[in-house]
Amino acid sequence: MMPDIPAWIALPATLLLIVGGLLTLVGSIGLLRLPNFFMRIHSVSMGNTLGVGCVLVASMLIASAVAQRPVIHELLITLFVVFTAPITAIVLMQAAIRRTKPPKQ
Amino acid sequence: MNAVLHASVWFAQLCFALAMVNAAIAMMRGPTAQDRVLALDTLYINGMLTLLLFGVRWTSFVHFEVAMLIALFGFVGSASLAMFLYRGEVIEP
Amino acid sequence: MSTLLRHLPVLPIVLPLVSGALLLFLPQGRTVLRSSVALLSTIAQVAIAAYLLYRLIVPQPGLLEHGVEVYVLGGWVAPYGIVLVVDRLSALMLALNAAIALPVHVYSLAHWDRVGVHYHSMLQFLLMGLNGAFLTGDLFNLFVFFEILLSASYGLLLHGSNAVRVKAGLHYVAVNLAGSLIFLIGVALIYGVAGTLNMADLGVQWAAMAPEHRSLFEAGVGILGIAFLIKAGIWPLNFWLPKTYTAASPPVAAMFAIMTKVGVYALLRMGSLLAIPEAPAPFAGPWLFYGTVATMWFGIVGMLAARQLTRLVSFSVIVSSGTLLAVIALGVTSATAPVLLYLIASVPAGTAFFLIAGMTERLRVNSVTEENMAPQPTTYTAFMAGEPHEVGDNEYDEVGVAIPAALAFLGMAFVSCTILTTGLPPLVGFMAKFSMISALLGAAMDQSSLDAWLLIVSLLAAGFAGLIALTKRGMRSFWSTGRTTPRLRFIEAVPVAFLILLCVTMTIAAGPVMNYLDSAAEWLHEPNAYIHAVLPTREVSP
Amino acid sequence: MTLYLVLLLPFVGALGAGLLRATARNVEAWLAGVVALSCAGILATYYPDMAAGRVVQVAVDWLPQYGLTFGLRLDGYAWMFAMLVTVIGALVVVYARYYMSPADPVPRFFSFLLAFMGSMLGVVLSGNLIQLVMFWELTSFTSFVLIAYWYHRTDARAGARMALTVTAAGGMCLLAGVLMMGHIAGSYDLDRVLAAADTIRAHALYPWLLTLVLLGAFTKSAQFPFHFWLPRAMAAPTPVSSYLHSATMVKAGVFLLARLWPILSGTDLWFAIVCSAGLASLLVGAYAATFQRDMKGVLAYSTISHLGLITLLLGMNSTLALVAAVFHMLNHATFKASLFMAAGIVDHETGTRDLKRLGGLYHAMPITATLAMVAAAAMAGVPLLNGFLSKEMFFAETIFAGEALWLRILLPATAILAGMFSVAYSARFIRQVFFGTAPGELPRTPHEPTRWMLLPSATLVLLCLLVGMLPGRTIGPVLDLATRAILNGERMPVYSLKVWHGLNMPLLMSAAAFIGGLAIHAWLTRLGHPEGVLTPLFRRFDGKRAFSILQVRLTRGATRLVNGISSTRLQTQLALIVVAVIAAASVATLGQLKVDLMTELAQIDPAFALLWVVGAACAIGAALQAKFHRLAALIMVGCAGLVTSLTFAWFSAPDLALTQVSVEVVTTVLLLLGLRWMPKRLAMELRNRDTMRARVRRVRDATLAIVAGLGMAMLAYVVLTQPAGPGIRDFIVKNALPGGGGHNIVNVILVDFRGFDTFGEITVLGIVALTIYKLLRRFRPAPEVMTSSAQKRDPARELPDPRDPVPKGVMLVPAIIGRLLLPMAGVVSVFFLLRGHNAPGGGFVGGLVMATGFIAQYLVNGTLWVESRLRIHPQYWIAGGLLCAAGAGCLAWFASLPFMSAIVWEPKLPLLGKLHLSSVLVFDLGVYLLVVGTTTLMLIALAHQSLRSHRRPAEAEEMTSVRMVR
Amino acid sequence: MKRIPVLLPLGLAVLWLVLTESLSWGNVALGLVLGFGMVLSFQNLRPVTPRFRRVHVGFGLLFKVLVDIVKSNIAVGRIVLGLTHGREVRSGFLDIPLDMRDPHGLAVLAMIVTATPGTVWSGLADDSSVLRLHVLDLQDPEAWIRTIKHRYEGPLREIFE
Amino acid sequence: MELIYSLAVGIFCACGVWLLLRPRTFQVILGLALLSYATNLFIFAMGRLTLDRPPLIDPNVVPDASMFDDPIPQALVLTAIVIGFATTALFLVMLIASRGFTGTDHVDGVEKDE
Ligand code: NA
Ligand code: NA
Repeated sequence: MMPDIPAWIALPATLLLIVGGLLTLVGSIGLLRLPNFFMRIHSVSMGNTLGVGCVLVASMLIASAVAQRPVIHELLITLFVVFTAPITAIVLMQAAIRRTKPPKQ
Repeated sequence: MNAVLHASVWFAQLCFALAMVNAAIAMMRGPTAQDRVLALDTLYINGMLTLLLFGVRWTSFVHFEVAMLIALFGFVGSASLAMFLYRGEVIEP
Repeated sequence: MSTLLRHLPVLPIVLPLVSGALLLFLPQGRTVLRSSVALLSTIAQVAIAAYLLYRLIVPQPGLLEHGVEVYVLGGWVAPYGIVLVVDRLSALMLALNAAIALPVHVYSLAHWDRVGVHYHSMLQFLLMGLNGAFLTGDLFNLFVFFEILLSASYGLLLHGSNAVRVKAGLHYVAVNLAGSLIFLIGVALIYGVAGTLNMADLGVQWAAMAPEHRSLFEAGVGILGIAFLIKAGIWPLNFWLPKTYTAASPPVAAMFAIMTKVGVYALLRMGSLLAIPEAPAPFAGPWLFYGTVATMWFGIVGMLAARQLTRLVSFSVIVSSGTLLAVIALGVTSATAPVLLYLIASVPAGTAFFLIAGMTERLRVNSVTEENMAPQPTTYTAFMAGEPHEVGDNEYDEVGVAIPAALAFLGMAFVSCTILTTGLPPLVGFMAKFSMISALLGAAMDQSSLDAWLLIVSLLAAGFAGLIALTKRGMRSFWSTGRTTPRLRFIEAVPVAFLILLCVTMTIAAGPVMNYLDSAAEWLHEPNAYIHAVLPTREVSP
Repeated sequence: MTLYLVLLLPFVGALGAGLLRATARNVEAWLAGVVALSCAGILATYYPDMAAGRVVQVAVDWLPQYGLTFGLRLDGYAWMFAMLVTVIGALVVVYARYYMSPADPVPRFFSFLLAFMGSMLGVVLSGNLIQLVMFWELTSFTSFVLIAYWYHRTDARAGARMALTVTAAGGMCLLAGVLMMGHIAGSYDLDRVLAAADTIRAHALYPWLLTLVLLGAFTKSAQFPFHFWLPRAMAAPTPVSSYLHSATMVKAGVFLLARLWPILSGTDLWFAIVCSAGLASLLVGAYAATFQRDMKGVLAYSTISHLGLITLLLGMNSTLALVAAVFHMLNHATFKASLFMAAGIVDHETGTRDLKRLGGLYHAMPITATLAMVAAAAMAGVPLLNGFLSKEMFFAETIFAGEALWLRILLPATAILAGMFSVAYSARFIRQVFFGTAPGELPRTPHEPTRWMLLPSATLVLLCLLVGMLPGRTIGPVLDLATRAILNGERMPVYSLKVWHGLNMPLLMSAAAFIGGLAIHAWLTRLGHPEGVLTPLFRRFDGKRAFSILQVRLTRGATRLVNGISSTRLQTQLALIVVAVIAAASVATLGQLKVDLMTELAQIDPAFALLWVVGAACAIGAALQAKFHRLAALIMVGCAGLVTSLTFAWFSAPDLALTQVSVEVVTTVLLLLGLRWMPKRLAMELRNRDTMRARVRRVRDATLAIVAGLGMAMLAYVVLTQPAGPGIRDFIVKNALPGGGGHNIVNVILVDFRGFDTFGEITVLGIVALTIYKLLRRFRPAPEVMTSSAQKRDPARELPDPRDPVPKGVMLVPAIIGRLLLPMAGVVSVFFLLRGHNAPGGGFVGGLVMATGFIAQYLVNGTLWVESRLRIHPQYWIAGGLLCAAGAGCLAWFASLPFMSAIVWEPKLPLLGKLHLSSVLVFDLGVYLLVVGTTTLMLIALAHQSLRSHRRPAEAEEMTSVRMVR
Repeated sequence: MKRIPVLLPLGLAVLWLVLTESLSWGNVALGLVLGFGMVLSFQNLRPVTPRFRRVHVGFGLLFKVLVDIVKSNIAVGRIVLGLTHGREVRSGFLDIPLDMRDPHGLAVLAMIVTATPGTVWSGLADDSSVLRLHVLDLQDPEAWIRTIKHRYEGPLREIFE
Repeated sequence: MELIYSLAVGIFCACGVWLLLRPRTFQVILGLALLSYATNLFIFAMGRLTLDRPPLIDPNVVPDASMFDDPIPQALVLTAIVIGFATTALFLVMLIASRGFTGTDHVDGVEKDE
């Protein structure tokens, strides 16, 4: 069970979690709502960036509070996500360009 | 205060689950292969976020490794799918 | 010395693994070195198995003093850790395995070990898997060893891959993957109910199990039983078997002769340990018996229909599996020792037969060339330690120097194997069949069991059908006019001769052999001794 | 002990003969002859014992647990038969020496002949019924190879096979019968069985065992309706026929009937079966013999007839008939062997045995003719010859055999009829060969053969005469001691062996037979002897044809049946497995499981439910898409894996989640690498989808799938809702830290408690990787795959040049980032490896991370680029890993602990402090190395397939040079 | 004789320390060993290594990127939810001339572009002179070009070239 | 939760069996993959379901079996995952080879109707 967490940590964490959840959800809604792949790929990166960021910060806050020391290894996740996301994005985009007629500018 | 935090965890978890459902729908629907790959990528990210939430929910560190692994190598699956779509094979000569 | 001896039970597993791994380090070009390392390992396994048997027959203080040795791996006693158990049955199986491995190994040195890469490693891994399966006292560990021997068998089946092998291999792999999943489900269910994986402990748990758990446990055992039966080749789950065995290269098929017996062994072992107070429903029901008799008849019909020697022998393997299982399933206690004799008689015969088939293939002029194709230039140089060279683009190219009277030898070997397989006098196959029927007659005549009669008739029919089919096949191979002069190598003839001599020895020493088997059967029917050896503090009260 | 020599010598001789050179005809013959005569000589030394009515027995235990001893039992009857076997054997050897052509490979002949002699002696001398059956089958086998001696001839092969099939089948029946007898008697020992004769006859299964034993005897002795193999066996060289098919092997059946006579006879059933078989054979044989063209054919059918006579006598349940039977066994052996020899001489000298082509040989070969005439007369039952005596006894017995009126008429009438035919064919045999004129040119000019070839025949004819004229002096004692031995001295009948018994009924019958026979012969001669193997009357009962038709039908039927009850389709096989599993689980659980759905509904977590909505959708989607949208299905399966992994994490299994995720990634790449080689789906298959059969099959599969799914769900649910028993986990949890030294219990189990499983599991991985490598080395892709993939390739893009430090354009950024990932992956992998014992991770995950790092290099840089800069040698990683793990296990031996025991070493180092080194870590390192090796080997070997298929020879050369420069 | 890389091994050592969450001497040493070991063993696979000039510029860039990420997240979120006040969203490709040639600089630029919702990296000329972006809401192409070139490319060139 | 979990196992199993019985090699391999997920989940279920009790020992607390999820099924699943991975890889290569040798991706190596 969750030990007591001071409010000055719990409050921002709560906010971050809610924002992160919403951002990710909105991003995924874009997957369904936006008309073509080239637009959908943008909405997904919402969850990829700020959504992840919010949850990570929240997690860091709470973990630090619980462990009574700064817990920063969540940063690694940020690092890895930022690092690797371009690979998929670039190649996938190229694939889409080759496989479809891009919409007119 | 914990109750609020707990509720927000619960809420976020629901959000991610719904996001996963959206992604799954997108994956079923397609219509193109790249859409499905994108959906898979989204699922991976949401899975990772769900794991991070476990950490908050149960204040344990044990799920961090899994999340980190997804962050580091979750891309390999979708990237190789993308490569396959892009050039017809995953690994070029 | 005596403390070192205590580690003997684990050596049949570790030794082939280490030598198989070492072979990967040796450059592919050093054929002689590689063969010697592998052969040494096989010989050592023969020696170990023989020594274990010796200790069982002539008990001495120390190792196997009380007819059973429990090797506690990692120092974690059963049921918490994994144990290896050497008892009369497992030692027998070890010896049987070693006894066919050595000739097969020698035989393949003539040519077959070079038609593809890593043959020796694969063979060693297969031996490791077989030895492990016979030794282990833990159900999940049994699964692991099944996987080892299966994956090695995949590799060996595809050795010298051609279209036929790959096609057969696909089915073989698919069926066995399904079988492995079934195995896992069965083991899991058993653990879920009994909370343990040690086979002896399972016997204990089963005897004391609450009624509401029994049916789940029985379901687990039933599912597990199906996995064993697939491996043992029961009809109608055995359609993969003739195809696979026919497609495999001769030494590999020869080694496969013992693979079905692993399933039989597992059933025998589990059946023995779960027999108190009464066998679980899937083990006890008559369906197993009828299934196995159907298997026998399937094999019989298949033998009559087979047009190819290897296919015929494959069906005879099915018959022998069916026979073993049928006798076990009938539950005639006095037939256990005879059925073990049948086991140790039929396996070397099957092995020798596959080896002979490999040689008689040559009587027909190179017929396999269409399957062979030169491998494309490989590109592995970048990450492999030098491209291993293969000689075997044509599987039958190096036929070697003819030994005198090659045809006579082949003919005599064929006849001996026919006699062994069909259970005709005077070799050990007959002794086995005779003693089985003799034991079954007890049930048939004194308890007027129709099932026993059915089995007796099937046994005789199997022998007769085998005779008809094999003479037809043999006449076509040896007495046809259009064949070429047979040429065979000494190194191929010796293993066959060895196997036949082994059977002859067993024939002559039938009495002592039967003494051993009697004690093994007695041991199987008295699982408390096994349980007590593995779990010193527990016992099952019937 | 010398008795053993009698049995041993022939087999040793056979071995010796087999090893001699093919041209050593004289040595072979000497060897065989000496063996036969030595045996006879040894046997002769036992005559005093026999005469005194003693039974000589020697035995050693063979399979004592089952009552099988290896023993010899020599009584009068066995002695008589053994003498017959050895003496005639010696004569046949002499005959064969001159009969066989120099071109024939005689070692095989004499070797098999001696082996047969040994087997026959074994049958005769066995004191144990099982042992008797063993030798019985051996005679079948040796006779098979002897008949097929000239195996290049179709008729020889077919005849041999038929003989073997029939006699071996009989042998099986005999075995069954003997086993039953032994079981009732409590022993297979002949004496004990004889002692239990009354019990056996009274047993409920007596009819069965009698039938089985008789089947054995009748097949061996060619009794109707199993007689058909014998004429076909005439394809054997004539010495074989004269030995096996007159004197010895075919006598084994009647020998056995007489041997078991005290046990089995005396019942109505015995009378009915044995007499009818004997009677039928007697008639059929005699009748058929009359119409044969082949000299040996006549003799073969006559043999059937005479054996029928013996059988009939044995069936009469009278001791006097038994004496007659034994007597006729001897007589028949002598005259028939002699006649076969004569037939062989004729064949040898003229080149044919066809009665139609032969004639007038008396002038060319008078001695042969004389010998043949005497022997034929004995066969016909002419007075002053041995055949007459036994036939008289037979006639006498037929009169008194039955009590019923019809029997009292039928039996004598049949006997006379058979006698008439016997006279007819004997007369014809002699007349058509030796008298009259040959219709045409013979293949060879006939002349008398060498004297040595005539000697055996002459000896036998002499015996016929001696016995015929002085029966009491010559054969009397032998017959007496033989019969006495059979009957065990009790119930010995009173009989007299005189040539002249006065004018009595039998003599009248003989006369009638003689006159009738000559009449038949005359009548048939006028008709010109109808053609054909058998007259139209017998066409329907042609056993030979029936046999061959049966054989063809058997093979065809078996093929059809085996195709019917098996399947080559993988789908069927897998469906059967599924059915079997469902059935096995149902047998145990049907109606036994209590499923309570209500208790659980409250605790459902909506997020988890949604997660599984995703999982289920992906699984079902994959199931539906896998055929036509493979990539989509693959993605969905990947998603299902992710959901699985999250589920593990959800329910407190981080290690599983970790492993599942990393495996998932690698598997996706793997499947993708394979996808490239799959063919395009064709429109044709779309059409196939809607055929009726396809639809039925789909419904069937869907039903199976749903039942299987429901079953598994139910099993899982029932277990999940039951409390877990104590099991072994408490011990493991308590000992993980103190005993296993790790905080991560799962890891402690993996490397310590159940480290042996892991040890095996990594072996599996290694084996599979090597197998994949093996398989791919010989791989050749389908041509159209290569072209289609070339088209997929962007025509504007060139293959990356291994010399470029960075790729141009699109792949630049992925390459730069990907390359940085490798060292990062290395560090992370070591992290997982080292901390695995205390936290989620371990060698397996670590290895997969490292391998994924390598794969990422291939992914972004291409194969050639990577491999021109880095050699991974996965094979060494695999070997190293295995040895490392095994070595870690063996370390324990140095501490006198069992394999895989954890050994801990905690050295104190300056600066670094106390280190915790454990063999467990070494073991995990082995796992790590192996996983790196296998994963890279699998994936890279697959990736190389593209390289191989794209590479042209010139390019290949260039690339090699590139590599050399590096 | 190649330059022995220092920065990456140190970075890896830091990665190790963050992962293990321990600052004991032994752990630091192990981290350094691992960092150098990994980098040196795979050195062949990294023929091009970055040269950092003005690292401090990076902090400013990081801040700017974070702000842009938040902004663009909001913008994209509105588009997804249809909160565009009826304005039609025109998405399309946009070619941007680049002066930066350093591959590592380009890689970081790719990370930035990817991390910022609304833009996706969709191609690079073979000589790296032109970058093609896909932009979700392409109102003012010139503004996008300016943003990329001045806000991101400039600082990156300062760092890497 | 138990109900959802069981249904999940059942659905995976059903889809796996369905695919396993299909005629195309790629369908079979995906079926095997799904079946092995189902099997792994099933094995895991044999330790019952627990939340927030990963089998990681806190050195300050005396361990008790009830404090942790049953670690043994977890270890078994790990082995099963690994072996499943290996066999999937093998089967994949088999089907590629079969395709190369026979020219078709039908499981029987011959084009047949479904
Ligand atoms: Na972006
Ligand atoms: Na659990």
